[in-house]
Amino acid sequence: MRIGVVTFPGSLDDRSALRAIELAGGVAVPLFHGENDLKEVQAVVLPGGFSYGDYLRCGAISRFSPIMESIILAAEHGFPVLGICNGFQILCESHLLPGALTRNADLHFICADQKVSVENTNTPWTRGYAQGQEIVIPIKNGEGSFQCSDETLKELEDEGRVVLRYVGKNPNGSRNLIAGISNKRGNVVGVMPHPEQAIENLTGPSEDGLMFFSSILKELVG
Amino acid sequence: MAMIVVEVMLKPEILDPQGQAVASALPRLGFTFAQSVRQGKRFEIEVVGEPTAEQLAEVEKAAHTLLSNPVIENFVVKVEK
Amino acid sequence: MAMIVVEVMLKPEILDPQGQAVASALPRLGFTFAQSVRQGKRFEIEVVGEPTAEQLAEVEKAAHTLLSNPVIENFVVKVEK
Amino acid sequence: MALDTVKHAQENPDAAQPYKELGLKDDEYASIKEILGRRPTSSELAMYSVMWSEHCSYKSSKIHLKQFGEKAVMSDALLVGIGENAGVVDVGQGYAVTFKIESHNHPSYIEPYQGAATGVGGIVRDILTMGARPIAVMDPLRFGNPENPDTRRVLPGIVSGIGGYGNCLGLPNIGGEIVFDDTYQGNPLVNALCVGVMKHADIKLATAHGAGNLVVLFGAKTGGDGIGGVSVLASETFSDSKPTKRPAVQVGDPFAEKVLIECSLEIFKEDLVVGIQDLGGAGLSCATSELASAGSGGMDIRLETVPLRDPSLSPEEILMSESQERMCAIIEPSKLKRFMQICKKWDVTATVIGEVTTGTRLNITFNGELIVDVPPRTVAHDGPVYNRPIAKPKYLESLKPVSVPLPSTPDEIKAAVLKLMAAPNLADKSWVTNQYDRYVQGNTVLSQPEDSGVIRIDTNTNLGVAISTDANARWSYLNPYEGAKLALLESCRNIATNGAKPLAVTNCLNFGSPEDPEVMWQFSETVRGLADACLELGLPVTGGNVSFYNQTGTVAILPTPVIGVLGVVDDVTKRTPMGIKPNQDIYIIGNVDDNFSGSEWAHINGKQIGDRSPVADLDMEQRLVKLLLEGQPLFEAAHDISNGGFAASISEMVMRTNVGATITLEGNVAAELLAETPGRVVVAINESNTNAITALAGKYQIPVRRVGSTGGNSLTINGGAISIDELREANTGVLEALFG
Ligand SMILES: Nc1ncnc2c1ncn2[C@@H]1O[C@H](COP(=O)(O)OP(=O)(O)O)[C@@H](O)[C@H]1O
Ligand SMILES: [Mg+2]
Repeated sequence: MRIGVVTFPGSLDDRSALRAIELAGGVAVPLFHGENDLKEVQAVVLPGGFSYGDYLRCGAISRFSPIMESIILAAEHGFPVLGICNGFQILCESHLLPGALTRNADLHFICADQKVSVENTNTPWTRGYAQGQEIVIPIKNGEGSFQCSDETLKELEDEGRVVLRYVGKNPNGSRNLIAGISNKRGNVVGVMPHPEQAIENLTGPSEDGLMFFSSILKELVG
Repeated sequence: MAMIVVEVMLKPEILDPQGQAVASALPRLGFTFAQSVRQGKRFEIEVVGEPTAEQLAEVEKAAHTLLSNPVIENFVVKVEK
Repeated sequence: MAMIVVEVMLKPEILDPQGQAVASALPRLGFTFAQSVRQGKRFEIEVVGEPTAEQLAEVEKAAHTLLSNPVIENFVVKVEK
Repeated sequence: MALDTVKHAQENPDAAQPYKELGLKDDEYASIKEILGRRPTSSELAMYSVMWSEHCSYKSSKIHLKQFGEKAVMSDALLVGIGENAGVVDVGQGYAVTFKIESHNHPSYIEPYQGAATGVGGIVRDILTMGARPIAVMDPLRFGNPENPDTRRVLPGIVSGIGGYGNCLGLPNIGGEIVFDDTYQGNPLVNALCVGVMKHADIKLATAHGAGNLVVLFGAKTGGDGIGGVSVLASETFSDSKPTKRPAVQVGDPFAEKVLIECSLEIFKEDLVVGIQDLGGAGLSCATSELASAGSGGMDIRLETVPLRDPSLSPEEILMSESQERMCAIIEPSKLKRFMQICKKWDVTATVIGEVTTGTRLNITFNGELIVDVPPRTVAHDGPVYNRPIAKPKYLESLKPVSVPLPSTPDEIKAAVLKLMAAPNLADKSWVTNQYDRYVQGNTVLSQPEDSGVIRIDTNTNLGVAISTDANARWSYLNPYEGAKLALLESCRNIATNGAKPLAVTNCLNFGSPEDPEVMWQFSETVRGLADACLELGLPVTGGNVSFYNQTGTVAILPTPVIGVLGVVDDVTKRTPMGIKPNQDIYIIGNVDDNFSGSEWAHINGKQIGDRSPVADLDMEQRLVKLLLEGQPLFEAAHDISNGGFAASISEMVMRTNVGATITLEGNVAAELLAETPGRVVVAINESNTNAITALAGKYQIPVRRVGSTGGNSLTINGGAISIDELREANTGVLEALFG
């Protein structure tokens, strides 16, 4: 099963995402922002980082890259996409996901081992988790505060589209403690925490993140 | 050369932690004038010659698609000399 | 209530990576109007009543000490209605 | 009058030149004239003045630093030594590692965010230049009084600058230091360390060989950054078009640096460069003269081809500009096309600005006119050397012994531990370190608050490296010779505590003015101490940095030699962390004495510093490192004893995993608790290993004592019980309350 990881200029967690896919048993395929060829991958991960330095708004410039044109088109037809951190921001800027990620309430970059609960296991990326399962994966971002209109918030909650929710103290001012959401169809998921940095106990706070990658692989095998 | 300015501010209903941080720092430094503070962005765009109506329309479009995120922000386009 | 606006821009001789990022993104999206782009900050400060001369002097002081870093930035204080 | 060409200089030999404003002394100016056989052009004068500055030429420190080379033992591990951008050591399995510390103290005081950010940017380029992928950074920092309002301006700015730049580059921050002392009030120290890894075959050097090879400048465009001083010249020569204002500080563009890293690594991978040099202090002047000087010698540069951000720059300013995020490469003409393709892929500007020649001179033209014609070595390497006067400081005659309360009852012990752990120097640093990404790249095995940072470099074999940086400036103040040795030993001990074998040393020597004989004495004693200790331990110094003039008026900072030690860990899965688990026995390895000089306990009791530094016991410390490495399989947890003594170490271990401990100290209880006698480590073992640890202690002749065991919800020392909640309450939130 081939899963792509896009490298934008300024992507940082691309190599970790490739490694996570391999550890989960998949074939990891590097994709480059400047090409629109998806190289026959069956799902794609938009990794964390500071694409284009995050200078204008996080994800604002990457959204217009050639590869995103292909991904947006495919995603609208059900192609599985996971956006992690900066990838989540790109998905919001692309309007594949609603809302926006804004400056953390305390204005600082925050790197922490974060407890989150998996609230929606009905996506190809989270099916392997138990509903309500609490996991610990790192957050590391300066603009992770999820904001949206009241209507959008209601829609997300009513339709069960909140995928991850922070447990305990709100780390960044996100509405309803939202740490990750999906689109209506469920194929597009964006999360602020980094599952790809929680795939080995040696280098992460847990191995809880690996299931994102195992889930999609299982889904693709059918 | 003329200058077109695009001002982008967070919508009033969106949390503005940067503005809030300024608002609470001011009284600590003895400044008491502010009722509230919002912080936004200002883009100064240099264009050749007098800005035309088409050019301004283009800037509006760029402000809408790239310079601001309509989900959370409002913008204003102005011409300055 | 009146609004005092403080506009803070990097000095012209200082590198502006943010403005540069916008300037190089615009043509990629087909926008060709910009000769150059600089990005700065805009503070909207609400004050009670008409701003007095003393108040404006205070804002100038706050702009100089807190809202901008005079080593790399310039600022302008304006009154908007 | 326009351009000051070589011809013009020959025709106007007596034109007055502002060499003094540029920081050159009369005799230095005279020797430039002698070298050239004429007066320098203004461009040449600009080049010599920066390259012969203290910062670039090491003119006051050179004769002392020589000892690192002279005393060094031959180390097989050393692949590239002092003199290149950074030293390179062999860590086995075909991997080479390069690391170095640099200071960015003065700029960080003026503009904390940008000063610190560009400090990180600069050291990362040094590491990249060696051909390595940067894999981690560390940031030893020093600040003034935490209560002083200016510290509130400086500290948060510096911290977010380090985070802002390092996080955006995707470099995990794996450690550092934060120390407060009043002497740093007007001179905070921002030292930044970077470490990188490569295969042996990929090592690159800064040399320009092969006539006909091209000189290519790539990365950011050149602006007027960091050329304040040189504007004197520009305004002299360009009488009609006065240059606009020149920025006093540089602004970093971490995104530009990130793409520069990826672009360079791709270029290295295809072996497209003959030599490479980053542009740091003194910009193009430095890069061209060093590349030429280390190569065959001849180079032609066409200065008007340099892409400019600010078109008003004069040639002198282009030569001097310290604009960030630029590199200079020497490449064979046949490889230019491929080189340019890779730059285009990453959207990096690259321009051929000249070539290597068969000659021996560095010739620089501007629109066809010759403005520089110099032997490159005289600019880059043959700068002035001073043997500055030294004098033993007078303050050493009036030192007073420490007089501190000595807790003994349970209540006194409890109060002392809580007071100590709430002191800014010992308080929890996570308000700072949580602003740094420690996970990115996915190879961070240990990071703050552990004793050292440990990074995996091979995911198949689990080979890794460990690094720690240390300095005890108070001991250096009391005795700089011992202080330097002790800093080195602490750093070695820190990495050995986590299971790494010390391999190589870097350093950043932060001092006051070299023109003050007492400061110069501190400096010379420091270098002597470090060189002697390295010789005895068999560790090479692979590079470093000297920062002088850290003083406000006549008051110098505490002499602060920050020492970084790199070690190798054959299997990172076996590293020893500091967190304890229940039902383990706690041991102290090493002996304490009752000297409180330089300790945190003395500092928080009236800012006392005391009268005598400990004396470094190199022989014992070497045995200790061996004991730690051999005993590593026995240790469930380990933590070095340093600042704050045993009280701090055990408190940190308890808080790390929220597991309590019950401790009984005997003998001189206050000293056991609070003294900072070097050469000690706390370890936790399972009871079944009691005999093994005793045997080990016998083998290496180091005292080892069981002092208690783990478990429960409090730290109890000689009956003084502190709940973990109380301890955490005292220890956390301190920095946030001051700076948040
Ligand atoms: N500025 C900093 N950046 C990153 N890590 C830091 C910083 N300051 C302190 N630390 C980390 O906090 C821990 C405790 O620091 P310190 O007390 O100086 O350790 P040690 O006594 O072992 O030298 C170490 O892991 C150190 O690396
Ligand atoms: Mg330590």
